[in-house]
Formats: sequence, structure tokens, C-alpha cells
Amino acid sequence: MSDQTKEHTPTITVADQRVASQKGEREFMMDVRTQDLEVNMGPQHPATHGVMRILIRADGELVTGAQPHLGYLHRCAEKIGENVEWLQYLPYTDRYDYLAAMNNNLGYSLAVEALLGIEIPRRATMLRTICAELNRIASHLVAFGTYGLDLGAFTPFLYCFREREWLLMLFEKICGARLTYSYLRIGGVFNDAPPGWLEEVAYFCDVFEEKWAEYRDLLMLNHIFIKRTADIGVITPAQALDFGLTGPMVRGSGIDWDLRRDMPYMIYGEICDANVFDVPLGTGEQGQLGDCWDRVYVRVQEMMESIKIVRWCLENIEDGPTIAELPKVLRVPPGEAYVGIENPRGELGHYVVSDGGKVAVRCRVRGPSFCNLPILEDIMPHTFLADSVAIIGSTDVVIGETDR
Amino acid sequence: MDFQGIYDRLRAVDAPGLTGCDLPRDADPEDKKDKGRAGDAFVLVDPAQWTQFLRVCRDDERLGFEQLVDLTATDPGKDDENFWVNAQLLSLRHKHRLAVKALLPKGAATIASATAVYRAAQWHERECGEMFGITFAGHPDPRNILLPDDWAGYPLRKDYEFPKEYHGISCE
Amino acid sequence: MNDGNAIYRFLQPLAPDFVGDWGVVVTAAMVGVGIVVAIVSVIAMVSVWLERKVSAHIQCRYGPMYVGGWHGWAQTIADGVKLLTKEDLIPVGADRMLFMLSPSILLGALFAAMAALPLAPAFYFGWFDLGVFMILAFSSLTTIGVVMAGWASNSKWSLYGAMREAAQVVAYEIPLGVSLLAPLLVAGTFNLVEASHDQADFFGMGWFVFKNPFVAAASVVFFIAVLAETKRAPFDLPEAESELVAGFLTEYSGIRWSFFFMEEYAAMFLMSAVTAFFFFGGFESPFTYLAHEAFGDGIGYQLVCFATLAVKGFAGIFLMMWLRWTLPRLRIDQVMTMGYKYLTPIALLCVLGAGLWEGLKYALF
Amino acid sequence: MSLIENRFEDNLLTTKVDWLINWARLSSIWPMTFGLACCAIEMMAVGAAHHDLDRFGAGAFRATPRQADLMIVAGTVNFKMAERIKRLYDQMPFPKYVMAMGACATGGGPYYKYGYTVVKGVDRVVPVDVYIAGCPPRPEALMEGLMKLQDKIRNSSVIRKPARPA
Repeated sequence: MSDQTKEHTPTITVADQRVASQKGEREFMMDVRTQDLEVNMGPQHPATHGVMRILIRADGELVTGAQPHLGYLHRCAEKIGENVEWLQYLPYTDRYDYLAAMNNNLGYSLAVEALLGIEIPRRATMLRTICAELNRIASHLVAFGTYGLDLGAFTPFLYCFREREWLLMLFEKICGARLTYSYLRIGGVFNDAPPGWLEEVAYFCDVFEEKWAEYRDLLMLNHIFIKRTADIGVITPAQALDFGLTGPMVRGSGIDWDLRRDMPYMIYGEICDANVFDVPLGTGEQGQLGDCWDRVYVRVQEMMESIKIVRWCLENIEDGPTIAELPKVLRVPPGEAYVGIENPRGELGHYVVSDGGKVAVRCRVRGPSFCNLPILEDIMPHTFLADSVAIIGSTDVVIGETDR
Repeated sequence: MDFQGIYDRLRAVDAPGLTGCDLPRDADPEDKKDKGRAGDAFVLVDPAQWTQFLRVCRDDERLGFEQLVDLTATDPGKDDENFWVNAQLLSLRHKHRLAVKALLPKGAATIASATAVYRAAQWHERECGEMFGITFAGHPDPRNILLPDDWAGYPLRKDYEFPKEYHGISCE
Repeated sequence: MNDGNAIYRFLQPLAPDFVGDWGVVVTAAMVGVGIVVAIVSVIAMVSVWLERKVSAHIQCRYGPMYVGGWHGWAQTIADGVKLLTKEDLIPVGADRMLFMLSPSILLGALFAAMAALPLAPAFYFGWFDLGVFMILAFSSLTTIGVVMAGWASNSKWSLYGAMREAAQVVAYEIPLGVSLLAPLLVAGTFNLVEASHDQADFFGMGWFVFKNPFVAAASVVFFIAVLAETKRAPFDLPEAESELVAGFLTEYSGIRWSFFFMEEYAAMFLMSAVTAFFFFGGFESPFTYLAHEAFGDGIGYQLVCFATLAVKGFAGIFLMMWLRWTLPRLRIDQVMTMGYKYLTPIALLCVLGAGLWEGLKYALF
Repeated sequence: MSLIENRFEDNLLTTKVDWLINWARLSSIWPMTFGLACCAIEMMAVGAAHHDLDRFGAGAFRATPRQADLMIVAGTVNFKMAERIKRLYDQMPFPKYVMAMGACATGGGPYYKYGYTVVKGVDRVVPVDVYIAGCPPRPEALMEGLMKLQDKIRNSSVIRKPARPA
């Protein structure tokens, strides 16, 4: 229904060729096969998490080829970065990964600060960490909730949104916006936390811990859920590295890699020294290593780890200024810097080039969703149509970020 | 390994196409116009030996760059005669990064595709291709990825002119 | 016991002489059809409203609150009127004939099945000695409507939905029918009213599930099969929203779509009622027992019987909703596996066990 | 529908029928599950437990345009998507309503100046009934938009002749 382009010409992808060569019997069977069905999933489809379009070739229920098509939400973020001033670009960073706007603000600010070479006040860093980790929880809640939705479980989605609403309320108190915050600025944060905010965050952490166990039992350990996700969409560690996967996608395949711990930025080095949080890894507990269940469970566990980090920050936060002194019109010294941070979806990289002016020469955004998606071409063939939905959901794609 | 270590190792293994490196430096106090260079260090590579260089980076035990994190291009200015092709390599084993840059003349913007070395390059190269008009030779699927198939112009070039209308939809 | 249709019996003394017997029969039939249509509509309306409220309360929401006043009671009426006045779309490439016919076939089959459902011990549209067979036969006929709808829509998602429905129904007809044999062995009749009377024990609690452990097991199998038959979660694959957009309903809009909706909820009630008749006492309950003590076979007793059936039917519907809003969806191959590999053998075992149990009971006592 | 559409004079019966149809339509505005960008997340939040659009009878999100009454264009529309939006709009049965949610759908929003692929307002592609301001609009704003749409439906005439402009 959704957009079946009639005059589509089938194309053979790399994945197809490889599948064809791997499966020797496919060539043999080619003559006796009936025609495969080409189905357009998206751009308007409940399972594509936005406006991604996946061209699926299917032999009955069996998917034989999949080809993601992007660009239905291309919003020219990189071109805008070359046209607006350094500080003006910050609101645009909110909007490419709208589920984790705090993290995007952080990534961009860190990249510009790497060029500026300025010192960030400690309280600002703490607030940044708290906000980024809370936003990670909010983002994972959406990912987890919509994953249940993909598999037909509607209710966990609403439970997740109930807690997320609380988080958004906290964000609203600190910066006034629910979704697009622009709170983390170049040089620090926009303003100090309002009185009582930190206590509220602490209370949230306590309540969330109980709710988290509920979600896990309700969906994660549901027998049907396990049946639907275990052994589905297996990404081997070698594949994960080859495709440049990051974040929960690579950790789901059992590769122990977290930028917060392994290449610490901001205050995370100190947090790691204090041994505050663990990096959850896929273990193949319910099926094979690197299946959908592992990836989703990594996200679910990460929420709890974020709570630990937030608690540590709440204990160690001290008074002080929240933003470094910066001129009104920011001129960034010439040079180029790439800063990658751990976004809820993986490594969010900002590559900024300055020629010393008010405007960037290049403002490249390395969106983790964009880099996590090509794997679909590889892991979707030879699954069922229903599994393809499970696989798309497990990549936790945000289209705003793939298309930017 | 820090950047100097990586650079020394690259030189020791005689990485193909390695032409030099660029380090951040402070401003020269004598010269008023010089503001120095901030940010990261990177290595410069000859675009003709782009894939060979990346292959060495991936396969060398001490370098061990398993992941291509990012591959993009930059148009440094209207008057500049080169594009930059930037790659970010990451080693999970050794926990180090490397920024690689190749200068690609705008007149002959063709470079070999790195897809055979890193599958991750596939979509990044498609994006570069449509945004800058760089041709990646040997790319398995060089279609547009973000823009419509019949899009005219290369938006991220500095001399790009914004369209007036597209398929009857006005942009004014 | 067979003394004809209740409406016929009611109308016959009233009819003037010049209207022959056939006239009364025709009138009775029309009135009966009217009653069935009304019942189906009311059930669908109440169930849809109930679904929205139940789902809302499961999800910490309120659901419809404002339409009509009290807790949005008029929500379904508004939905119905709206759907009635919506544009009637038939896609360009669709098979017009089949596209228009399939909702009618679906609903017609359901009405036919409904005709075999007695509403009270003395109120039935026809005395069917093979009543439950008729219900099962006609309710599986609805599949044809679904497959037709999917094929005629000229949409790939619809086609997927239709094929899934066909596969699913074929797989679950077997456990559905076979598991029903277990209570039938105990009841010794196919007639629903008689089966209900067989369960009348002291205080009305002689339900078949209590009489025979294998029937209790069979009731679980039967209920799962009913879920699959009525396309309810976790077996709602034919219209799996997150996979197939809306499955076989993808191209349907307006009033035709509401027919499918009505069919779904009425079928849920019908199958819940059948479950009630053959496992959970039918009309029998402590209240029925008391009412029988008080009124004999009079109108009061009939009303209590009707109310008992309605409560049991809606209890079944509530259970289905509860499951739907709790569980994720299965995959089609898992649905098939469950049907063929697990439910069918278990159902057969249940029948065997129930038969042996009854035989032993007969031999020993 | 075309048989009775706008054909009758004003009288008690037609007024009542009009009232009934309008009441039904405004009480059950079913939106399409169709999110584009950031606003879609707020749209989901409106459907979720805290705000609960279902209270107004508008919570039945339908995945297929055939069964939907309302298309909430929640997010930035670009050229590639614009053709699809037009198509989805065409697939919806009459009466259909469009809500432009947020600054991008209303007029390009922050992408107005340098967004080379961004359509400067979805009203260049499909007719829009209600515009909602905000980037993204708060859930309350979306509910307000729904109320405005209900007002619009309440004052429309279905089978009566439309009132002549004075």
C-alpha cells in the first residue's frame, strides 16, 4: 500500500550477489522459481520508525533481498552548518537526532571546544553528564517501547512513554523545552539547574529502578518476545567491525567497546576510574551472540548503567559557574577537529573545519544511525517478513539522523 | 598509541601513498595574520593510493584500524582547487584514532572506492558522490542515497546554487 | 424439545387467518434476521467501546471520555456514523466484484453462524441438532471472505494478510474441532441448549470443565484455537499492523471496513459463547439455578439465562482483549508450529483422555 | 456521498442530520500513523498515557490512509517525501483533514533559508486545515489543534447547501 512504485526497476545489490554466491542452490533453483514479490516497506509504514523506505524482495513470507532507501527526511544539516554562525548551528543539532538532542548538543559543543581549546567549568560538565545520561535513558525508552510496538506488544510502549514523560518534564524544568533543548552550549550549559532539580532527578532514579525491572519482566523476558527476537538478525563480530557499527549494535555482538570508557571525554575518565558503571554486552543468553534480543537487552541494561552515572554525578556535583566566558560573536581558530561521543545509538561524530571566521567551513555529522543501517542489506535476507520488522526495530534507527 | 606513534609506525611499514602529516600548532607571535592551527593532527595521503593505504592501516598488527568510522569530503572554499577526502579510522584493540586526508583536484574528482577494504565506506561514499560530485571508482552501487535520483547539482560544494523549484514545487 | 422457532411460536397465534402458515414463517424469518443483525451490531458496538476502554486502562490511560458524556459511551456510535458517511473507495486496480462482495460474504457467514446460537433455553432461531457443527462450519466460511478481500484489493500487503489468514485458519481448524470433541463426548449432544442443560447440576455448577480433567485441558486448547480463528492477538497476523500495514484490510475504507470490524467482534462473542456452552456451563450458573427455583421455566428464568450467556460471552471477549494488549505477536511459522505440532496432538490426547475417563466412569460407577 | 452532498435547503431535518454527521465526524477523527521527524515523537507522546488523545475519540491511529480521517504532517517535508505525501493524501477517503504540525510543515521552519531540499510548507503540496505552531509543538498544542479542527467540522455543512458568502 504505502507507496508501491510501479515503475521500479529491480537492482541487484552487493548483498544479493553475495547471498547468491553463498547459497549455491539459489542459482540452481533460479530457473524453477516463480517471480519474487517486491514490496515497498515505507516511507509510510508503521515499522520503519519514520520515513525510511525498504525495498524488500520476498519469496512468500521469506525475504530474499532488502535495500534501504533513504533521503525522505534530508534536511541539509551539513549545508546549514556552513552557512550559519557557530552558535546558531546548535538548534539544528537538536533536530537531527531528535530522540537524544542533549547528546547532539554535547557532541557539537565538544567539537567546537576542541578547536577553541577552552576550559569548561566543572559544574557545567557535571550538568552536561547528567543531562546526556538522562537523555540516553529517554532515547532508549523510546527504542525499547517502539520495539515492542513492532512486535505487536502495544502496552509496553505506553509504559515507556509514561516514564519518558517524566524525563521530559525534568528537561523542561532545566531548559524550557521538551524535545529540542539547546541546553548544552559551546562553553558549558545554558543556565544552572533550578532549585530542587537535582533532588527530583535523584527521586526519578529511585523510581525508575523499580519500573525498569517491570519493563524487563513484561517484555524482555516474555516468552513470545524471546521467540521472536532470539537467533534473528545475527550480526557476527567481524561483520559489526567491517560495517563500522557502533554503540549498542556493536556491543550486542559482544565487542567490548564504549567510547565513554575506552576513549573518555569530558568527565567520563573520572567516572570510569571510580568504577561507577559497567558496559553491558550481548552474551547470546537467549540465542546466538549478536541477535536482536542481545541488542535490545544491551539497551535495556544501559538504562540502568546511565542511572548509576547520574547518581554518581549527583553525589559529586559542586557549586560553581556553568558556562565559560566566551565572546558574543564566536570566532573559532582555524583548524579541524573530529570528536566522537557515545550517543544512545552509537558514535556520534562531529567533524568541524574552521578557517578562523564566524562560520564553519565544513560541519560534518557522522550519524550513528546512518552507519548502523547498511547492515540491513546483509542480515535481512533469509529471514521472514515479520523478522525483518524485528531487525529494523533492533537497529534503533532515527531517520532524522540517517538523512540529516 | 598517540599520533606520533601512529605516524612513525606508518612510516616504518612504508605505508603506500603517505605524503606527510599536519599537526596543530600555536600561532606565530611574530606574524599577526597567522592564527596557528587548532584541533586534530592528520596524515596526508596520495589519492592514487588511497585504498592501498587504508588496507595497510587495517591489516597492520600495530596499527589495527578495524573500523572506518567516517568517510566524508570537504570543499574548503570556492577558490580552492582541491577537495579533501577525509576518513576517520578507529582501532578498538589499541584504542586510538587516525584522521586521514587526501587532496583531490576538483577538475578530476575521482578516487578509488574503499568499499572493498571497509564495507562501512559504502554509504559514506554514495553520500560524498551526490553531495560533492566525487566519483568513487569501483563502487558497487553508486546511486544517490539522500537526494532524489534526478537531483541537479552538488549541494555541499561551495559554489552550489539553491534550486528555484523542483517538480513543480516552488522553493521561493 | 423441538417445538419450532420461538418467534414463529410467538407470531403464530397473532397472525390473522388470511396470512397462511408460510406467511408467518416468512415474517418470523425476517424478524429473526432483524434480531440477529441488531444483536451483532450491539455486540460489536459494545465490544469496540470495551476494547478501547480496556486497552486504555491496561495502558494507564482513560480511553474515550467525552463523546456522549459518560466515559465516552457514544464513541462507537460516532465512529459508526462517521464510517457510514465516509467516501466509499475502491482502488483502481481492484477486482470490483470481489472487493464489494467479500464483506457481505463475511458478514453473511457470521449471521448464519449466529442463527444457531440460542439466546435463552426457549429462545432460539432454529432447533439445530448439529448446532455447534453449523457454527463452526459457517464461522470458518468467513475465511473465504478474508481471502477474497485480500486478493481483490490488488495490494501486496492485503495479499500477505489473506495468505496468512488462509494458512492460519487451516492450521487451527483441526485443534478447534478436535478439542471440541472432548466436551462433546461428555455431553453426548451437538445441540447447544441440550449441552447446556447437561451441565445443570446442583447450584448450576456442573460445568464440563469440572466434570472431566481432560475437558479442562481441551478448553485451553480450544480457547487458543479460537484466538487464532478470530484473528486476535497474539495470532492477529492477517492484519498485523506493524508488519502488514493493515493486512487484508489495507485497502478497505468506510462502511465496508466497518463490516469487517463488526464481524471480528461478533465472531469473538460467538466463539466465546460456544466456549461457554461446551466448557463453562452455557446458561448454567448459580443465578440460573436460583432463577429456576424461583420462576420455573418462565420469562424471568429465560432472562437470567440470557444474562448469564451475555456475561460469559463478554468475559471471553475481555480475556481476548487482555491477551491482546499484553502479549507480542507470534511469527507465522511459529503460529503454524504451534497449531500443527502442539495443539493438534494435545487436542487428540484430550479427546482420548476424555473418552477413557468417561468410559471408566461408566464402567466403575 | 455525492448524491446528498450539499443539495438540501435549510430545514429542521437537514439541520439535525447535519448536526449528527458533524458530531460523528468530529468525535472520531482518526489520525494516520505517519510521522516524519521530531514532531512525530510529540505526536506519539500525545497518543501516550500522559496526554491521551483517545479521550477525544481521536486516538485510533490507523496505519493505512484508507481508514484515516486526519493526516498529521508531523515534521519536515522534503521534495522526495512531498510526492509521497500527495499520494497518501489522495489515498485517503473523503472527508479528510490535514494538520500541519510544527514550524517545518507550516512553512519550512528553521530549514527555510538554507534547506535546499525542504518544501517550504506542506500547503504547497496538500491543502491544510489546521496549522500548529511550535518546533516541535507541545502535546497541548496538538490537542488545541484538534479542538480547532473539531470547531471547523462543527461549523461545516454536509447535506445542506453551504451558506452563501454575504
